[in-house]
Amino acid sequence: MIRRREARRGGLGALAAVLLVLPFVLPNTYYLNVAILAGLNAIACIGLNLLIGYAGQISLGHAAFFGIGAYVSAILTAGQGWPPVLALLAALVLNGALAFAVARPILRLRGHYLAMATLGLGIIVAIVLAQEVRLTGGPDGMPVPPLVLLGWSPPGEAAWYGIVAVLLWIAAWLSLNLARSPIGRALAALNASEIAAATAGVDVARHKSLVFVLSALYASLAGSLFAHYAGFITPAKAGFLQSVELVTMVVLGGMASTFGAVVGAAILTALPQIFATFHEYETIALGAILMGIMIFLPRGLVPSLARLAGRR
Amino acid sequence: MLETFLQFLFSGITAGAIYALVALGFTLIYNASHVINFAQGEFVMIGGMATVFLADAGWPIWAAAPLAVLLAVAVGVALERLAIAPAREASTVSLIVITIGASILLRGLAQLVWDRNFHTLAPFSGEEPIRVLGASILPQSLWVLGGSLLAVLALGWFFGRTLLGKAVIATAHNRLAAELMGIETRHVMTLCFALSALLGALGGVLITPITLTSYDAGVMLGLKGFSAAILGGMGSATGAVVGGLLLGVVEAMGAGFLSSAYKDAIAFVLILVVLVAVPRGLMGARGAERV
Amino acid sequence: MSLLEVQSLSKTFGGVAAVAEVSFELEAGHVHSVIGPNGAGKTTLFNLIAGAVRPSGGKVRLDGADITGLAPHVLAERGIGRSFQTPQIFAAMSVAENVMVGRHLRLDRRLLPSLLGMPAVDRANRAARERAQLLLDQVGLGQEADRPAGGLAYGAMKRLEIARALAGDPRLLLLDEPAAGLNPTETAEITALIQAIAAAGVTVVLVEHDMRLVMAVSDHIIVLDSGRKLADGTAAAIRADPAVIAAYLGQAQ
Amino acid sequence: MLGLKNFLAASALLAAGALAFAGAAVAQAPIKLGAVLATQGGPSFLGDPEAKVLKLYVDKMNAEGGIAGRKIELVLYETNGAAADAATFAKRLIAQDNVDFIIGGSTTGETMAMVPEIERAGVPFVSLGGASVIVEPVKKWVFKVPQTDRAAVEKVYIDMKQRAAKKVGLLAGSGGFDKSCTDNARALAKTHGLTVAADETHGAQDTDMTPQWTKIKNAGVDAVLYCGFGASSVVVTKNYAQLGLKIPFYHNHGSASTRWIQGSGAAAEGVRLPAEPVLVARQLPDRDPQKAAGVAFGDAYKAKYNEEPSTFAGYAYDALLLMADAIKRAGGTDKAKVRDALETTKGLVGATGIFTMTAADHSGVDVKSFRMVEVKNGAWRVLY
Amino acid sequence: MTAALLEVAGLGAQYGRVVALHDATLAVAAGELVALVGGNGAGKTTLLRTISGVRPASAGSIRFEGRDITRLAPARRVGLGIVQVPEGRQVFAPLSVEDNLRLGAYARGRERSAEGLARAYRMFPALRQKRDLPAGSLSGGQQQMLAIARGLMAEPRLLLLDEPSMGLAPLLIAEIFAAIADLKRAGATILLVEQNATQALKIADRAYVLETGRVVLEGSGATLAQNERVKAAYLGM
Repeated sequence: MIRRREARRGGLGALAAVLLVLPFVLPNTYYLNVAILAGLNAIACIGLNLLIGYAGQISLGHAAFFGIGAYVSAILTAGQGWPPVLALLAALVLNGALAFAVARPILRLRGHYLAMATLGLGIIVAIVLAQEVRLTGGPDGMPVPPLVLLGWSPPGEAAWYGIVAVLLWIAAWLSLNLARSPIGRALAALNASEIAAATAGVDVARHKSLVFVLSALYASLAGSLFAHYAGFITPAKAGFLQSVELVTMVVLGGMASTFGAVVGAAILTALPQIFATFHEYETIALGAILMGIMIFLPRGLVPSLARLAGRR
Repeated sequence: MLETFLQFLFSGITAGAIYALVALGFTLIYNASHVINFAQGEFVMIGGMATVFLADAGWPIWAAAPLAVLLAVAVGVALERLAIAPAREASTVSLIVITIGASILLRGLAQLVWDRNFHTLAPFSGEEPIRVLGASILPQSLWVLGGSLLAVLALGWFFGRTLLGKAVIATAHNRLAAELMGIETRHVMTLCFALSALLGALGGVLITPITLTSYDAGVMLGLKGFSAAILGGMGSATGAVVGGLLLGVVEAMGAGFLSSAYKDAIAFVLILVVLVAVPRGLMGARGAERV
Repeated sequence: MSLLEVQSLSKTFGGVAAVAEVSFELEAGHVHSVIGPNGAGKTTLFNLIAGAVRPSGGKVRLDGADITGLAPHVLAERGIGRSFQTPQIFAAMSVAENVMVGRHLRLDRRLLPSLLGMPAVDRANRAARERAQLLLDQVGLGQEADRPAGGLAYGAMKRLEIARALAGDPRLLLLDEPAAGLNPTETAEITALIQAIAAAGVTVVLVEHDMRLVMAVSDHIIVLDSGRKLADGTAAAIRADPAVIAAYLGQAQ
Repeated sequence: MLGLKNFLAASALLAAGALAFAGAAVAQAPIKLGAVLATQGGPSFLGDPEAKVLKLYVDKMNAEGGIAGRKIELVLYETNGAAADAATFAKRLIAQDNVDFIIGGSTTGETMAMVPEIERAGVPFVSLGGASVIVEPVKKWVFKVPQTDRAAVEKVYIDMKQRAAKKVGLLAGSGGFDKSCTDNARALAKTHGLTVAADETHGAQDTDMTPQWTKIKNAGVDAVLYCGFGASSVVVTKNYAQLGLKIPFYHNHGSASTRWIQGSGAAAEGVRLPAEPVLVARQLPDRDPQKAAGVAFGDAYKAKYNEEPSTFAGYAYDALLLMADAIKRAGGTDKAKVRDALETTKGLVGATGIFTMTAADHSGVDVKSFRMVEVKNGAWRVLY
Repeated sequence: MTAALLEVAGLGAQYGRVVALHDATLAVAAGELVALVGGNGAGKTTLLRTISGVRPASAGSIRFEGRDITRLAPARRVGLGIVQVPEGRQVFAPLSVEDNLRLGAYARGRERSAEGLARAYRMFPALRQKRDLPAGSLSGGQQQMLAIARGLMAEPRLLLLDEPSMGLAPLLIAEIFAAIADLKRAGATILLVEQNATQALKIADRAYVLETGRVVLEGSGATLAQNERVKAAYLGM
């Protein structure tokens, strides 16, 4: 236990170091922009990893929470003139309530049936966002006013990077804390055997709901921030492909690993940028890399590489 | 009123038969390996696109279609041998990501080898719609329906009557015991991917005259096929067909009587309601599933 | 008064009665055994009592309070712990963490302190870890505490399950075939362990085929056959019961 | 979870990634043209021909000595229509590639996502997106080629009125292009004396639209406008024929491609749509100033790619023309000067129309540049 | 002990980096019933699986009728007549009893299957009554009968039985051992792995004791049953 906490501190310290050094290494605002997007995805993925990695409950509709976060922020600030922070909180409340409401019936399902149910939920949300043109601007999207914090608005990429980096670090810290608390242990237990966890006194339904809501909140936060940062959002951000991408980030980085979620998000955000100049080979390369990593490192990048490093 | 209802029904059955064909492919692979193959839609795409391009190159349809199906089967076998078999110990989610990667890869290859346009194929028996009580249905829809029916019967015969079919079920249920019976489980898996690709590609050939095809036609078909398979209950061939037809009919009725803008949402709400009521789909096995 | 009271408990699966109208009472502080041929409904009976399966009919009372159909975690809170026929351990966790999960109910489970990693959580973890070590020492796994549980031998997993169940401070402990797959030496260890647990005041119920173990530890034996109660009594009475011999024990005994 | 070790692994990966895309940076070139086009996914029917035209004509212009003696270097990024990706690529073009001019955003969504960055950085920008929001209100650096989709709807409504229609039915896909078209159709109906009696939608890649048609038919409409594109536009047409409908049927310019006619076969006969002149260049009267350029463009495209150019191919061609014209008149690539030159474009004959921009109008073409065409014997016939 | 049917020499096997079997050497002659006893994790099941070929051997050799089969695919070994009835029954629950049996004859072909079925039903009449029911609906004892009958369908020349009495009621254990004794009398060659060492040694011609992946003792069943070490460790005396 003691050895483990030090490792966690070391990991958080290293994350802080990388986040601090990164802006000085990146040559221009475009790279900062990619780093910001990766950071926002990483926040959503840390939340999703709580659900998929720790609790073992798959969600193929998680982009819906990201999308709702983005749109609630957009609609309340652009349409209703709410202060962005208040809108962001409102999005959290709404997403939390929605996740709480659907969690119990849906999380009774297992495996592929759960995947289907979450996928359906995500698609329904995406359809509503695309169809309610008057509210959301429809498939072409809607503009979002800039973020304002106590009268201050982040003026550019550097300021945004700072905000995202701090929130990302906090998100990772919270996730690591939770993982080693009795709640985290209970999640891992119900992941391994629901009946054994229940027999040991774990309220399985409650814990699943809890982690589902929590992961929705992470996605909501990332979505709201994304909306303000990008200044423009479309329903595609809530869509099925986006959900699949989030899951892929978590799995690629390594399940049940908070740092894995961060790495997965960073890689899958950067890969399309790396391949953007290969044009018609871009999708081929992306598909091949996904397959290759999962075939040769089935536990995901970070756990597999850590294991290799540990063997030396 | 009857005419309108019938027209909705025909529309639903046309779409439903297509979903059912794709769902059957999911079922087949799931039964052998408990893998959900998210590249299933790509088999349909390959079947359609390869036929189109062979036909454009001057091949007669009766030669182009089997060749296209053969190509899809080769892809299916390659997918199993190169990606699924080496990752046998991987978790369900990892396997999902592998098949998603495969579908991205295949789409990328398709747009490189072929193109990014949509393509059509001449219907097998003309375009003159068949009229029934004022409603109309295309002859090609009957081909699709017939194809689904034939596929179900063939699968029913294969799993119910042949020793090889039983060997597939045995492998899916208990790989170790199957191996100890002298069943070559590796070949069984490959066979199932081949059959599934065959089924998908056959579907692709049959539906292209109705739906057209393009390099990314597999995405939506795969999604709908997966939904149909889950709705019917994963692993049941009858369930796949019932799920497919039900999904198609609900979409058509939803579009016709409620709102065409929300018809997909209506269909997914139905799936959610069904799953909450019957957590393993309409005809799913009641046994325990390890995931 | 008896600790557990089972009244015409029944469970049918798809029309087939797995447990039919079974009634009995368990006296507190005693060791009870449920025996019977395979498929007699012993495990289903356990699942009904521990809440893993909802009964089709009948009542279960714990200390006079109706607990029929309550969820397993609620029953755990009321003091029912159990082990499983095939060990259901948390393979990816360490042996000690498995036992700490068993302590879940007695720990600080509030979300906010957990998220913030407050000292209270650390304290709870430390206390749970110490308690786990104690229990592991008791079941003979003290040396294995930091190993991954998935790497344990079968017999050790069985003992780990017992330690995990004990971590919840149960009043009633249900053990499903604790000696299955164990060799005689290990069986002897388990026998002693069960006796020690009972001596500490925990009421124990076991399903077991190993008659040597059953006869050695049981104050009271219930015999099931085809879902029904065939007999019910002391070890000596059961051993001599002709119906039990014919249906289950055979002449060899 | 072995925190530190995990993290070291993670950092190594990140560093490797950063290096890899730093290496992909492009060397300096005379005139740097940036483009973001949706060549993948649903809107690839827009971006694919647009990308083909850019590649074809940048090579062509370079072979002919470039613009004012300077070669053009094309930096093209491809999207699947995702707005977020387009925004990132806009940043990349500006901050990383230091481009002089940007063409793109095949869709309205992409364009709008790129706009904030382009306005902030100040780069002359010509969009290929259709919706009027792109240039209304006018944004300093943002121009666009296509007639607004409102103009297309107006063209259709004028024709419907001539055929004495009163009740109109709408059928549309669910993408941005389709939605924007139907929104305009709803908004404009009243001013053209029409009422919308049926308003139906189909999903992307739907396989059968007969329920929607049945509802439209039951609504007793006099004419139908379809807003959509791609494979769906063929299925919709075939379903129309399947049900034996005789209602005057209009597509929008999303269907203005020979691929659509070929796909629809006999079902397309009699369908009308508003099209850019380039589509029917050969049928234009010789005195039409757009004829010569249109024919030459069509021939060049066909020679290279072995297919007829669609309406959307013409957009990219016009965007290049606008750029070349502005750079020539600005006497270089000074961004502010090029922008001012763009705003003073006058009488530039393109494939889409004849462009005349002003400070109040960053679109430069209007409804008059559309031609109403009808499918006759499997080919376009210009009505007027 | 001449002309051994099965000769295992210096066999090793490992799971990942955990060595489960060291240098195991044993032999089974035609018509012999050889028991393999040992504690949990001693490597008994691993040994059987390596002989069947479903686990790879990391060292040593396996010879069957003098022929080296160490690298042969499992299906080919079944074809040679090496048939294993796995631990924990492992019947194909969703398939009918008769389909289970027919799959037992998978390597033998259709025509041999019919007479095999008749023989199986003669031996275990209870199975005939339940021939059309899913195997999963059988009781534990009946499933064990089915597992053995399914193994016999392959016409084994060497039958590997892994823990046939595990988890069975005392009455059924007696029945199972009686059935094994019957098989031996009928001339079958059997390698039996059993937790229940008392019973196993009673019916075995010879036996090996396996500890932590090594063969530590070898002898006739009766001799080993008298061995003090065996008595203490495996017979509970």
